[in-house]
Parts: sequence; C-alpha cells; structure tokens
Amino acid sequence: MIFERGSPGRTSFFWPERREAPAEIPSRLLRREIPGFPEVGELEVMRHYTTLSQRNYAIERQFYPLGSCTMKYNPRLNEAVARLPGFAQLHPLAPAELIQGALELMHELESMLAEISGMDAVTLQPAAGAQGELTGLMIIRAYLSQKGNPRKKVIVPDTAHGTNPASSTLCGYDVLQIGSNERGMIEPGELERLMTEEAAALMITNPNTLGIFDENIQKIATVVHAKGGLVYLDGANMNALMGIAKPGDMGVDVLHINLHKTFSTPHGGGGPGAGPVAVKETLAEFLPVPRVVKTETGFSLDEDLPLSVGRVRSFFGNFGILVRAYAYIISLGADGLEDVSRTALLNANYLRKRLEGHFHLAYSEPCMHECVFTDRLQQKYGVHTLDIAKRLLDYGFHPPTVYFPLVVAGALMIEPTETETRETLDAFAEAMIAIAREAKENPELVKNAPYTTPVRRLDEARAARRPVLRWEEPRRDGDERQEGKA
Amino acid sequence: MIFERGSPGRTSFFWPERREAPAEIPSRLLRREIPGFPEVGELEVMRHYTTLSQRNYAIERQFYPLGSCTMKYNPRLNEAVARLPGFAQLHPLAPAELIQGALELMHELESMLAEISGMDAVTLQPAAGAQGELTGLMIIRAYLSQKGNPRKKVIVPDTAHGTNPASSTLCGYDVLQIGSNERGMIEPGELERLMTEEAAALMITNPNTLGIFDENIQKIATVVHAKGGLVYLDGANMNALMGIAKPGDMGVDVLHINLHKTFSTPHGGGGPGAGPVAVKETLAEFLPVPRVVKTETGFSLDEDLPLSVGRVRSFFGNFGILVRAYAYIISLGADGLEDVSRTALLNANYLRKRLEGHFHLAYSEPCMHECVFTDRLQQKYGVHTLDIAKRLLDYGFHPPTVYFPLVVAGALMIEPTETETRETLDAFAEAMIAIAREAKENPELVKNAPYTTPVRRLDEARAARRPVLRWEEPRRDGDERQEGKA
Amino acid sequence: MRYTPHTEADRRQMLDAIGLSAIEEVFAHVPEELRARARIRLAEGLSEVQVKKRLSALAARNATPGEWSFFLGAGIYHHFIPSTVDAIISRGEFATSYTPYQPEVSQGTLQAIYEFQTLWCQLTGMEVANAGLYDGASAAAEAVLMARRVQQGRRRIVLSRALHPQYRSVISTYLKNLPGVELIEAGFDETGASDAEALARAVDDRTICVVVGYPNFFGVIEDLAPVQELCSRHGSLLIAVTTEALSLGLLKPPGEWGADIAAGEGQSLGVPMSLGGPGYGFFACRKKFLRSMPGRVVGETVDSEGRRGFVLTLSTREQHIRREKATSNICTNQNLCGLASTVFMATLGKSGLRRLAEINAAVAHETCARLVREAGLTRLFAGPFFNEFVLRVDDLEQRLSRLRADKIIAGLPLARWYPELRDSLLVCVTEMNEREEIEQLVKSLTRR
Amino acid sequence: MRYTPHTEADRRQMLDAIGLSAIEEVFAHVPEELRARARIRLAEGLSEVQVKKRLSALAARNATPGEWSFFLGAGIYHHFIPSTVDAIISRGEFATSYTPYQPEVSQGTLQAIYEFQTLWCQLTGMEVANAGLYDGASAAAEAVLMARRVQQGRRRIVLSRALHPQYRSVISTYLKNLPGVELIEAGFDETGASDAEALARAVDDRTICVVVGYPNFFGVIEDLAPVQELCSRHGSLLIAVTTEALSLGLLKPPGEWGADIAAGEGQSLGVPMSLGGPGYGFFACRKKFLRSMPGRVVGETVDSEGRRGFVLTLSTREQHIRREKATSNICTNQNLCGLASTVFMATLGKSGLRRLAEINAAVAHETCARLVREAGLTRLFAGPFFNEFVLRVDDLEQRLSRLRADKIIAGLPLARWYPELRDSLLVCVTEMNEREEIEQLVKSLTRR
Ligand SMILES: Cc1ncc(COP(=O)(O)O)c(C=O)c1O
Ligand SMILES: Cc1ncc(COP(=O)(O)O)c(C=O)c1O
Repeated sequence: MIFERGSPGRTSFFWPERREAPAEIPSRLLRREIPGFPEVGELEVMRHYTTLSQRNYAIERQFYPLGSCTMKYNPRLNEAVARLPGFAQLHPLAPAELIQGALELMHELESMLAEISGMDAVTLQPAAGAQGELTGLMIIRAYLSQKGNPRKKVIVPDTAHGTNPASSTLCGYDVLQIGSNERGMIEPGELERLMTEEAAALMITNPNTLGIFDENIQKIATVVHAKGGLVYLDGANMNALMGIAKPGDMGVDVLHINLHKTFSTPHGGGGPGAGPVAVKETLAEFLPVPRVVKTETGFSLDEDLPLSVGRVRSFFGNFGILVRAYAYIISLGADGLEDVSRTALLNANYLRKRLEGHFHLAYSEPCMHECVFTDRLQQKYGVHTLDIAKRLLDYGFHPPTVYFPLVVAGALMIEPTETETRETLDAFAEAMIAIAREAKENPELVKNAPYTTPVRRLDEARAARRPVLRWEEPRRDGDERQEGKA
Repeated sequence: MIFERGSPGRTSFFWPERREAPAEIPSRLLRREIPGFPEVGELEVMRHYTTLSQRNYAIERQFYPLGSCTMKYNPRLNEAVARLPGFAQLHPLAPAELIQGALELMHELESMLAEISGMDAVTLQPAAGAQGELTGLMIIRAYLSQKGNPRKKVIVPDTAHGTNPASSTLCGYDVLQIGSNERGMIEPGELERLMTEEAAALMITNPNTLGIFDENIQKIATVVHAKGGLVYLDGANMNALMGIAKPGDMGVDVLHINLHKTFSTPHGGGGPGAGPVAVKETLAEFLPVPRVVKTETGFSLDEDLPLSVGRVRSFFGNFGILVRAYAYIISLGADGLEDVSRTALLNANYLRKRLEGHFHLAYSEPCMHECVFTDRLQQKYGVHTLDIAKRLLDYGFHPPTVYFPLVVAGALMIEPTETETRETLDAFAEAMIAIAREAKENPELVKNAPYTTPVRRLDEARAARRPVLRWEEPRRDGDERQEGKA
Repeated sequence: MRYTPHTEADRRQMLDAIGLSAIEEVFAHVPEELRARARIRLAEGLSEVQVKKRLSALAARNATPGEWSFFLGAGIYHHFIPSTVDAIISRGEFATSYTPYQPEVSQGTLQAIYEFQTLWCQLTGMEVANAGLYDGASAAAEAVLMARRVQQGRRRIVLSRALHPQYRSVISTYLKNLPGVELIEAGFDETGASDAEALARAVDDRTICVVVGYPNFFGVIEDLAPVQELCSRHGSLLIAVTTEALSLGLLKPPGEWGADIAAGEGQSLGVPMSLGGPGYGFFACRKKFLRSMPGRVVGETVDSEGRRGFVLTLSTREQHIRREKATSNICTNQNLCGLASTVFMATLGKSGLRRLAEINAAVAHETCARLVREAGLTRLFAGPFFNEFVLRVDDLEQRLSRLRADKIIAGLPLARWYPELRDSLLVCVTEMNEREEIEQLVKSLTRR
Repeated sequence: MRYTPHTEADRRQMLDAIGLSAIEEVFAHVPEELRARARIRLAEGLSEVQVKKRLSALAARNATPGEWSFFLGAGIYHHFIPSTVDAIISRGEFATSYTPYQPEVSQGTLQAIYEFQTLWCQLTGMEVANAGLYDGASAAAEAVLMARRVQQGRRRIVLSRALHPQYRSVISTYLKNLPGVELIEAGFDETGASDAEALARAVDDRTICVVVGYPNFFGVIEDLAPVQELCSRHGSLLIAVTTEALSLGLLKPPGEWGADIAAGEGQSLGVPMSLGGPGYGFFACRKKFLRSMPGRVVGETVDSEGRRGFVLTLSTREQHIRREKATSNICTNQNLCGLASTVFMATLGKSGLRRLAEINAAVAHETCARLVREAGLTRLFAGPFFNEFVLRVDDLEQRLSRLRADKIIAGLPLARWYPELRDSLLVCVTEMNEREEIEQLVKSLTRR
C-alpha cells in the first residue's frame, strides 16, 4: 500500500521555484496538511505500481474470454497516436479554428460509425455504453414528447445487460421485462402482447447476450413501430455484425456502440471507453449538443439545436478514446472490419464445438460471436460455475463471464474475439476439458481453486458486511512503513 | 520460444501495397525463405515478450545492489525526451546545419562532463566503458608515439575490472599487474619499482573496485608522470566522486565515464551505454574524429585532426544515450549531482555498518560508494558466496556482485546507490542477516536456494560443455508449436 | 488480415472441425436481406506508417501549448504530469485488463482503486469515495441523483449559477425526465460567490440539496460556512463540486466545511487535457450514504489463507445486480484515468501537491495583479480565487482576436454562457504558463 | 533532492547509525586539496517541465523525415518500426535490468538473447551468433580480430574499398596498434563491386581474411562466389559485412555463399536512426570459431528440476574471466537494441521481412529508373543493388543546395569519402519515402 511506504516529508516533486500561497486568500479558506497522504520517492512510486501491475491479468498476458466484453487485442499503434501532443494537449475551449484536426477526426469518425451501423447521424459524446443508452433513450423520449406523449415504459428482454433497465429508469421509464423463448429469442407474439401505446421503446440486444442472433428482428421492429414505439439496439455486440448485418437495416432507430469493445480501445481495468449513439435521420435533431458540422471552410461547432436533449457530458466526450477508435477503423478498413466479425464468429463457433459434450450448452441455436455454457453437467459433483472459473485461473486462463445472462443458471459466457489464434483456443478448450474431468474425478480440487494466484479466494461476504473502503493510518504511526509490503 | 509459437504463413506485417523484387536483381543473388523464422500474430508477439519480461529482475521492480554497476533509478523523464522525433529520427549524415540541436547538445554535454571530472576535452564517441578504455589507451599511445616511443606496458592493479587488462592488450600493450596492499590500495613503493620507462600508463580505478579511495592518488600520479607515463582513470566509479574530488585534480590524464552508471541511462539488460573519454588539454588533439566544434554561427563537425587516433565507432556514438545523460545532468544540476555522490556514500556506509559482524568485511578502510564483504564467516557451515547470492533471490532481492574483485576470495560487492531509501537498505540488511542465521542453523536450506524463482539453479557446466546456442526446428515439425510454451 | 491471426489453413482446419465448409455458413441464419446490404463502404485498410501519417496530419492542425500561449481553464487544466504517470498507465497489465471481476488475478487494479478511494477521501476530507465516474459534470449529476434518493419526499434542487455552466446543463439533462424534481438556480454576488440572499430565498424545507462550485466557475473560492449553515437549517444536503481538483491541495476540503457530498473532475491531477476527455469524475460522501452511492467500490478483505486482498464490493447497488433499481446505470467508468491520478498523487505526495497548488495560486495572483496594475484592467469579482479570475476587458472580442494573431488565447469570454457578463474574460494561469508567456500577455493587453 | 529519496530525518538517523555527525566525515580521508576544489560549476537543477522544454527546443532544431525528404542511407536506414517494439523495450523489466548475471531471475533477457542469436543465425545462414556488439563498424573490426586469432601466423588483411568508409576507418583504428598486421585495400570495378583482379592481386597465402560489403557501400549486391573461391584457395577467411540488415530478408545469406564470418549493423531492423546510435553490431560465424568469438553468448541448459533455462555461457572467452587474454574487451553491449530487433523480426516474421525487403528493392529500382529516364541522370555503377544506388550528377553541390531549399536531401555526395568519385551521389530509397517525395525528387532533379 502506497500509504505504508515512504517516510515523513519525502516527495518526488522537484520544482526549483518556491512560491507561497498568496496572502489574498484568507487562511480560513486553506487546509492543513493532508494526513496520511503519500510521502514517497520517485523510484518507490515506480516500484510500487510496477509490482501492483504484475498482480493483474491482462490481454497482453493471456486469453481473456469474457463474454459480452469483447476483450480483443488493443493495438499499440493506437496508444502511440493518441499520445501525439496535437491530440493529448488540446484544450476543449480553444476556438474552433485552432482544433480543426480534432473536429475533422470526430466528424469523420461519426460518418464511419454511421456507415458501419447503417444509421444516419451519430453523437460521440457519451462516455461509455451505459451513458450511450441513457442518451439514446432520452432521444427517444424527446422525440415522443414532441409527438405529444413520452409514454411510460421501455420493454427490455430478460437477457439484457443490467445497464439497459438501469438506463431506462434513469430516463424516467418503467421497465417491462420480456422473456426469451426456448431458442433464446424474443417471441413476436409475446412482444405483440406487451407492445402497447404505453411503451416508448423496445431495448434489444442483437446478437443478444446469449450470442444468438434474433432472426425475427425485422418483424420485431415492425411490431414496435406499428404501435408508435421505437427500437433501441444495445450495440455492445457490434463485433458480431460488421459486414454481416447492419442495425440500420434491421429497423433499429437508435443504437449505441461501445468503442472499447468492437473498436478495440483498451479497457484500462474498467475504462475509459466511449459510447457513441447512432440514430436514424428523423432523430438527428434530438442528438446532444454540441454537434460538429462541416462548413465551407472547415468544421465548426453547433450548440444551437433547440430540440436537442442537451448535454450528457462536459465538452466532447472521451476524445482520446475516439482517436484510438478512429485509428483502428482506418487501419482495418472495410475489408478488415468485415474480417473481424467473420473471424470472431469462427472463433466462437470453434470453441463451442470443442467444448460441446464436456459442458452443457444453454441453447442449441447457432451462435454468433459468443456462446453460453452452464455448469449443469458438473453440478452433480458439487462443482459450480464459480469453481470452474476459479480453477481456470490455475490453468493460467481468465474465466469467461459467469452467472450472466441471468436467465441461464450457472452461465459461462465465452467470447473469444477474433484476435485469438487457433492454438490459444485449443489450449483453453483443453483446460476446460481437463477441469470437467477434474470435476468428476476430484471435485474438491476444483472447489478449492485457485491455488496459484497471488491471493486465493477472497472473502467477499466479509467485504460487503463490514465495508472497509479506505486505508486508515494505523494507531502507532511509522511502524507499518516497511519495505516489503506490496 | 517465439519459434515454437504461431502457424506457417502467419505474420503481423500489414502493408497494403504489394511489390515484387525487381527483375534486375539476378535470382542467383536471392535467398529462399528463411527456415524457422517466426510466424506469429501481433498479439502473440506482445504476449510472448510481455511474459518474458516478467521473468526478469529490474530496478523498477526491486533493489539491485550490484557492486561496480551503479544500478540507480533511471528516470522515466529521460526515456520520454530521448524519444522526441527531433532526436530519435535524425540521420547522422544529414548536413550539419540540419542537426544543430543535436550538435549543441553534444557540445554542451562534453563541457558538462569536463566540468564534472575536472578535465579539459571530451569525446562522446565510445559506445561503452570498455570502448572508452581502448580509446583512452590509444590516445596515450598516440601521444607517446608522437613523443617518440609508444612504450610496451600498462600497469593494472589486481583489483581492476577485467576490461582494463583486455583493453590494454587490444591496444597492443602488455599488462603488468600491481598488487594492492592490506589497505586495498596501491603501495607507492611498489609502483615506483614497476613504473619504468617501459610503462606507458597506469590504469587505476579510484575509488577502486573495493570501494576504497586511494589516498595516495596524487603521489601515485607523480610517480607515473616522473617516469614519463600517463595516468588513466577508469571512471566507472564517478558516482562516488561528484562534488567530492575531481579526477582532473588527482593528476589523471585520461579517463572514461560510464554514462550508463553515474549518469543513469538504463542498462537495458546489458546496454546500450556510452563511455565518453575525457582528457587533459595536451591530449585533446588525439581524440577521435569527428569533433563537434562551436563556430560563430553554430556548431560544425571537424574531421580534420591529423593527430587523432581515428574513429572507434561509426557516426557519433550512442547519441540516444547521450540525450538521456544530458537530461539527467540538467535535471540534477550542480547541487543535485553533488548530492548524488554524498548520498551514495551515505547509503553504502550505512549498509556496511548494518552488515558488519554478520559478514566478514574484506577491508576495514572507510568505504566510498560500495563495500565488499566475503563469505568467510559462512564457509565453516559449507555455505559460500554463491549460495548466499541465490538465497537472496528467495528474499526477493538481487544479490550483490559476487566473486569480484578477484583479489577478495568469495567477494560480495555491494553498491546500493543513492536512489534507495533507508527502508529498502534495512530490508536488504535484514534479509542478509537472516541468511547469515540460516547459514548457521540450516545450511542446506541456503545451499539449495533459490526455491521461488521462475527456474532454479541452472546447470552452467552443461551449457558450456555442450553449447546449444540457438533454437533448431524439431524433427517433427508442428508438434512443438503450442500455446503455453513460454 | 490486420490483427486477425489466422492463416488460410487455420481457417480451413477450424471450419472442418465445426463441420462447415465456409465461414458464411455460420451466419446463414441471419436474414438474407440483411446480409445482402451489409457490405461496409469505407476505404481499404492502411499500414501503420499510413495511419501514423494520417493521424499526425490531423494532430498538426490543432494548436497546442507548445506553440500557443493558453490561459484557458474553465473545467480543464493544463498541469504538469510527471513521467511516472504514463510509464505506469501504459503498462499492458493495467491498460489491457478488464474491470476486476476476478479478484484473485486483479489485485493490481483493485489495490490501485483502493488507494484511489483513500486519496480522494483524504483530499476531500470525506469518509468514503467511489472508484470514479465519467467526468465532473456527470459526477455532479450523480451527486444530485443520490441526494434525491436519500432525501425522499423532497423535490427542489438548488444550483448556484456560479457552478460550471456545462455541469448545470448535464445536471439538467440527467434530471429532466425524472418525476417530482424542481431545478432552481440561484445567482451570484459581486464577489463572484453564490449570492447568500438568493440562496436563502431558494432553499426551503423541501429542498433536496444545494450545489455549489468550489472553487466556482469564476475561480472564486466560496466560503461554504454560510451555505452549510443554510443547508443544515433546512435539512438539505450540501454538494460541493470542484472542477479544478488541484485546488484541494491548498483549500480547506469540502468535508471540513461540512459538505455532504464532494464531487467533481479529476483531470487536473495527472490526466492530459485531451480536448476535455477522458478525465474522470470523483465522488466522495458521508459514510451513511454508502449504500446509496453510485458507481463501483473496492473494499478490503482477506483470502482463504488470511492474506489481505481487495474486491469489488457493495455491488448490490449496481446495475448488473439490481438492474432497474440500481443506484446508477454506470458500468464502464474511467478507471485508467483514475490510476493516472493515483500515480500523480503518489508522485507529488503530501508536500508536492501543496507546493504545486501554491505555485498555481501565486502565479495566478501575480498575473492578475499585473493585469490590473499594468494593463489597467479591472477584476469583475472581488472574491478570493485559486488560479482563475475574471477580468473586465473593453472591446473584448476585438482584443482577443488581436492577441490570437500573437498566438495567445487570453482566456474564455463569458458572454457565451453568461449573457449578462459582456466583456468579461475568465483567465486561468497555471504552473505551465511560462514567465515569458505571462509577460507577453500583460504586454499585449496593455498596449491598446 | 531530485531522485535521492532521503529526508533530513532519514539522513540523520543513518548517520547516527554509522556513528557520524555529518556526511562529510565519510569522505574525510579524501585529501583536502581534492575536496577543496571539487565543487561543480554547473547550473542548478531543473524541473521536469523545464527539462522537457529545453530538450524539445534542441530537438526542434533538427530536421526529421516528417518535414524533410531524406534519401540518405549509407549505414543508417529509415525504416518502419512497428509499435510493438517500443511497447516492449520500454517495459521496465527489460529496460532497467542489468546484464543477466543471475540467470534464475533473468530468464526474460536470456531467452530474448537466445532468440536473437537464433534469428541472426537464420538471417545470415551461419551456425552461431553472439548477443551483439557495439555497432556494425566495430563488429567488422572484431571480425577481423577474430580472424587474426584463428589464422595465427598470417598477417595480411584485405579490405574491399567498396566497404563502408567508416567501417574501414574503425577497422584500421582497432588494428593499428597490434603487431604483425598489414592492412590492404582492394579497389572496385565499374559494376561497383570489389574488383576481382585487385582482390586476386591482394590476397596471398599469408592473408588472414578478406572483408567485403554485402551489399557494399554503393548499394551493390556483390556476387560472393568468386571472392569465396579466392579465399578458399588461399586459406583466407571471407568476412561479409552488411550495413543494411534488411537486405538479408531478400538476399542470399552470407552463410550460403560460404562466408566464414557475417557481421554488420542491425539498426535497420527495429531501431530508430537516432543520429546513428544506439544501434548494434551483429556477429555470426562458423561453429568451429565458437571459442574464439568476441562478446556475450547465451546457451540453453536445464535447471535443477530439469526445466529448460538459459544462461550466459562460454564466458571463459570474456574479459571478466580471461582479462588480458580475453577474445575482446567488450562488456556492456547494446542489448536493448538487440531486443528491439528481436521484437521487430518476430512482428514482421518470415513473410513480412521478405515483403518489406522486396518493397525496398522495388521502390529503389523504380526511383532509380525514373531518375535515369526522366531526369536524364546516369548510374555510375552497373551492378545489381538493393535499396541504394550511385548516380552521376553534374554540378552536384549546386543542385543539392537547390534541392535543400525544397527540403530535400537527395543523397550523400561521395567525393568526401572517395575523392575519385566527384559529382557522384549515393541515393537510398526505402519504404518510408512516400510517393510524393519521390515524385518531388525526380521533378527537382529533372528541371535544371
Ligand atoms: C451487452 C452490454 N450492454 C451494455 C454494456 C454497458 O456498456 P458500458 O460498460 O460501456 O457502460 C455492456 C458492457 O459492459 C454490455 O456488455
Ligand atoms: C570498474 C569498471 N570498469 C569498466 C567497466 C566496463 O564498462 P562497460 O561495461 O561500459 O564496457 C565496468 C562495468 O562493467 C566497471 O565496473
């Protein structure tokens, strides 16, 4: 712990000039020193965080088949270009003529995303998928309000990601859940029953979180539209669709895209990402401000959109992430992007094939970019999904997403992505198969895993019961400051 | 092994344009494909080398007290500035007016090194310390030749680094070894005996590899000069001298400086470094060409020095390393550099004090920036320096330099450097003391160490007896290409 | 193909294993009409060299502090970032890991977040902090939403008009679709602080919370004592919102003023400006609101062998467990920027952070004094400030465009956001503005 | 103080432990006269911001391929470096480790070197390779020194005059103090290759070795068959020296020609030009010379549990063991640049390396053809070339300075190093020279 290192008075800050706080600031407004704040040297900083980093799993270390997360390779090239001073050192309030390159990049990225998704207009402002959802729902609400009635509900499938219902609530809608049928899809009949004039939108994920492409998507859109509602697509799974099907052709009115998934910006241990929202022409006037517009002489910013939902974030969103996604798209080009989805599908289907028989497959439908297994075959030995996940760690692999989607008991949701080799998929499959064997022959081994990780199973119940959320200075100061503590 | 990964035909190279080799090159001059060459994807490359890196010890991970190596913190700032395109992308044969910034940097670095060492002129061309030695000796030889007789021998103390005698040989000199007295210094009487008109130079290290400052240095220089010889100082230990004593004042005529030690450029697992050579005015005309000279309008290159020893390396030496050293020197400034040596001495003396009694101290003289212990106290339990070194690995520390200098049996040569904290020194001392205790109480434990490293003791004899110096394609191709192999 | 490693043989072998003859068969069930129209009409892929060239060309058409003198703040600040920061955050182990759902192999990220939470508690003087939100504006909005949750039955939300205008916009966007909320703005006085009387008029017993900038948009360091007193009289929560996080190295922290929630933008502390994003929102509050907090939280626990370890905790608040009842919809946040800040704070440390804040205040005051004394400009507001201040400048637009010709952006004209503040310029001076730049600014604003 | 972590209290405590009252007492035994004069007269230290500013200002005064068109090679080449390279070599675990003397905790570096050795064996077609030397020139010198060691009793060393002039200088510097060596240069013919007759005249039975550039300084790909034949007739060693390592992706490797030693500069493969350094020297030879080789070597072995591992080996050749009898004085080499090359080669791989080499040859030939056809220039030499060629250009200096005004450096005038080659220009074209640059070059050299 950084607070347990160092020595009082130590710092890595070196600034020859010494300045006092100006007397004009009344001392009443000033703080005393910050108790417990770090006091370490520069080498200590480097060592501490380098050491911490080595206690992490990462794509650059090994396979990371987290379903719904699209953990593909994040090209180092994109990291390099995002760090160009002409991007990294821009002030967002600089006059538009001084940031023409940035505006052009954003403008072009908007068109590229529109082309890829088959939509008409895009905002890059949302900071992540969930904020994209909120923005998209707000657009729907604004549109319906303008038509006279914002309506009350949003229909959300039971397979949806948790952000979908949460965003609906935040947008002032009640959530109406719709179940999936035995093929993992929405039953058009059931939808017809639920889709009333109370419902503002259907929020659908396609392929959904089961990795299944809903073949009825066009029919579904027709049902929604017939009742005056709109179709929102959670585009987190765009990695399955490029060059295969465009949401814009499916009858989708609004969607968000996770640049930190399909467009390969690094996850960073939980962000930053970006969640652009794409809409059909009729909804364009509701997009957040400012909009980047092309003029005769270049690009400018339009704040003056009376129907806009307003701002969802300060400035322009996560611009640095947009730069990376832009670099990714122009690197791959049309062919490359199409190859991404095809290969993602190939990898998922290959892995599915290899694991079939060893694990129970939740649905027998063909899968797209991910597939969902369960622990049903292992339960009889007392081995559960969590145990399988932990045991995988001992094999050097990150487990799939577990216990999601919620509709599948004991789900193991595997998304290999297109950047993995056949050899890696084979090695992962072999580890899974070995665990299936262990579950049968030596269940205790699996149930007590992991054994080889920096720490073993952590007491999560205790963490939640008696939350300790920050480091506190120990009573007897100084004693704890020792080398060797991580 | 990178060769064991991948799949035939795989590559990470993407270049849309396809070009054939021109027909003008006769096919007789062309090669067939390179058997065994890597065929991997970009993510495989990143994973392979990231994984390898984690099998390394490094300063940014932990304490690295290798005596004579000055393993101090390598500021990340210097890495950043060396990568500026205006340095990294320069072609050495660009006309001088297009590289004025680089020439100014080199010119200024030369003066700064001259000031720090108390010398008059500097060449930055040598690529490392050993090449600096060779250059320095060539300068001595050229000078003496010009005076009529290059002479035959170079006197080298028995404590000297191996490069000193090796460089002497390479410069066409025979080596005359001089012993150290019981204080670890050169006996002026003994020197007087050996220093004849056959001897071109004395090659001395001060402080020497025992960490001892030879108090008689001025007298020694007088003896050498009296016989028409010159004094060469191995400046690898400049980290002990900044602001404490200038070689130029000691009577030294030539010295080299390891920028990758005192001036903190990273070691990179064995280089690149840089070994500038500094000389007194009388020797300046013998320095290698080209020389950077200041003119009225800027800086230019002078190739026209008839007495120069010539070129020892192509172009300007390791320019990228020079940039880092320059950044380091201006970062620290005069005060900072003086503080470096004082703190290096403090740390070494502190550690010496803490270990005294637990390990046998080779010399009781006060030490400068490093100190030498031995395994004498542990030998009676059958525990040797090598065992102590390996056991330290289990405690998470890199061992000191071992079995060097050769004059000390079972040497453990410890150089903590100035960038280490007291807490780290204490933790290291405690580990050493614990090992001393283990040596007494459980010698087998120590003799079989290490236990916790990625591999255990390696069979070095076998490696030397039946050298396998390259990977070869296994007979049955393909089988070995598996994920999981490091 | 770029980044997809398979060779033709690999593909063939895999298809064989699946029992298919072409990859297209995998998605044959996707309706034909969709497939037929799915081709992407974009250019072909580019080599690394071409991509770098294209991006460098775009980057070159943007003005950076290297060639231009910027005196812009207003929510995004140009500050020193030690080299340690990028060295750490560009490590693949941090940059290419996911949200730490498997704690056994995510202790690096988890501990770093735990340190981050601690640092923010220390900096704000609050009891608990989360792992970060999108940005300052949405963090302010989340603070208001949380206040609404814990103040059931109340409806009014009072925003100081001296709060960053974009933050007010975002709060209003976030709230506008929620039932039973009333958003009211209270003006500022001649010191540039929130107007005490306006606030007193606005706050009543049905007021959920009062949101004040600290320092506010005009750079003014508000005295929070009276606001806090007003809030506690009406049972309203005090939310202090900071856009310039560095100021907290010097100023009395919100927690000591008695704020209930401290939120804001963390970019100042180790994150490049990057056209305003990615940065991150910080969020800290009283412990009693813990289970109403938005966003991710890391807690300390032990493993099965009793060793200290860290886990994501209290996730029953979050969308992936609670879905429509979650405290927020946030999932992916801005973690790597939070790590940058953690490394920044560790590098500067206790004394360094204060010294950097002092330097900022000192150079900003000195510059302000010179602009008043030498350039004859007047300060619009009398209140104490940190590193930003507002000047009245006649013929503002004209003078600004003259300055622009000298590659100086002297500040932000306020009229765009405050129509009542014509000819007013918000000037920000940080440690990154060199002496000569300031000299130049004073000179240019002096000569008429 | 910068980078020294101690506080006053730390220093005090440590001095107390040592039993001293001031740090100066630690070096009280250093003679007073020395101490008195030891103060360093340099400026005070600078902040990171100031250092960056200073270095950026210096860097800005150098011309880079971003703004200028360079057609310079002659030993240092501007090539594509994939982003993987810097990502790996800037990892602290590689960059801040020492020479791998403790193999148990240095397997990363050791295995990387082992891979490097293998790659160089593959590339050169030789049996063994070392871990690298300083640069191409000193590697050539070390090759000659090794030849001298294994060819005891012989004295003559024959250098092709078409070998890089700086390499010839360095060889001569390295050899000039050694007894019993005679250095002879043999000229080149009208194809630009080493003159067969001159060589035949120079080589005798006392000849240690013949050193030939491959490709040579004029870019010409020498046919090594006759030279090899000549050497083997006289029992001399053939040393093939490559300055443009990328060419080995396309050309028949020295080993296949029967060379005894292949040495040269590795910069082309993944190392930035950096004003000519750091790069590294590669060195490969026949297995039978193994124990005479200079430099570090890594070998495969097993640990006490039988696992594969790597160690530095055959160190009885080296200075730290053999001192004055060592095969070379080299200690620190250029390891991190070797790692860069290893990552470069792994990234390009078998097909990528060849394709990049093909692209180079293609664009260079195309440019050459256009300069002949459209600009009416003539090739000075008729021999086949890789990516460099020599043109005769009348009024060379004048035309070069006119081109310089257009920010074009059209090549290297050879007269400086070959007085006999007036008005001759060595032109290098690589994959980094953009189409427009080449267009511009042709145009500028066409209009008179
Ligand atoms: C299907 C789906 N929808 C929405 C999200 C939310 O996106 P974000 O985490 O970017 O807010 C995710 C990812 O976490 C997801 O997988
Ligand atoms: C005392 C001494 N002299 C000379 C050298 C040789 O320097 P280099 O390794 O840079 O060639 C070293 C370091 O290895 C050394 O410690």
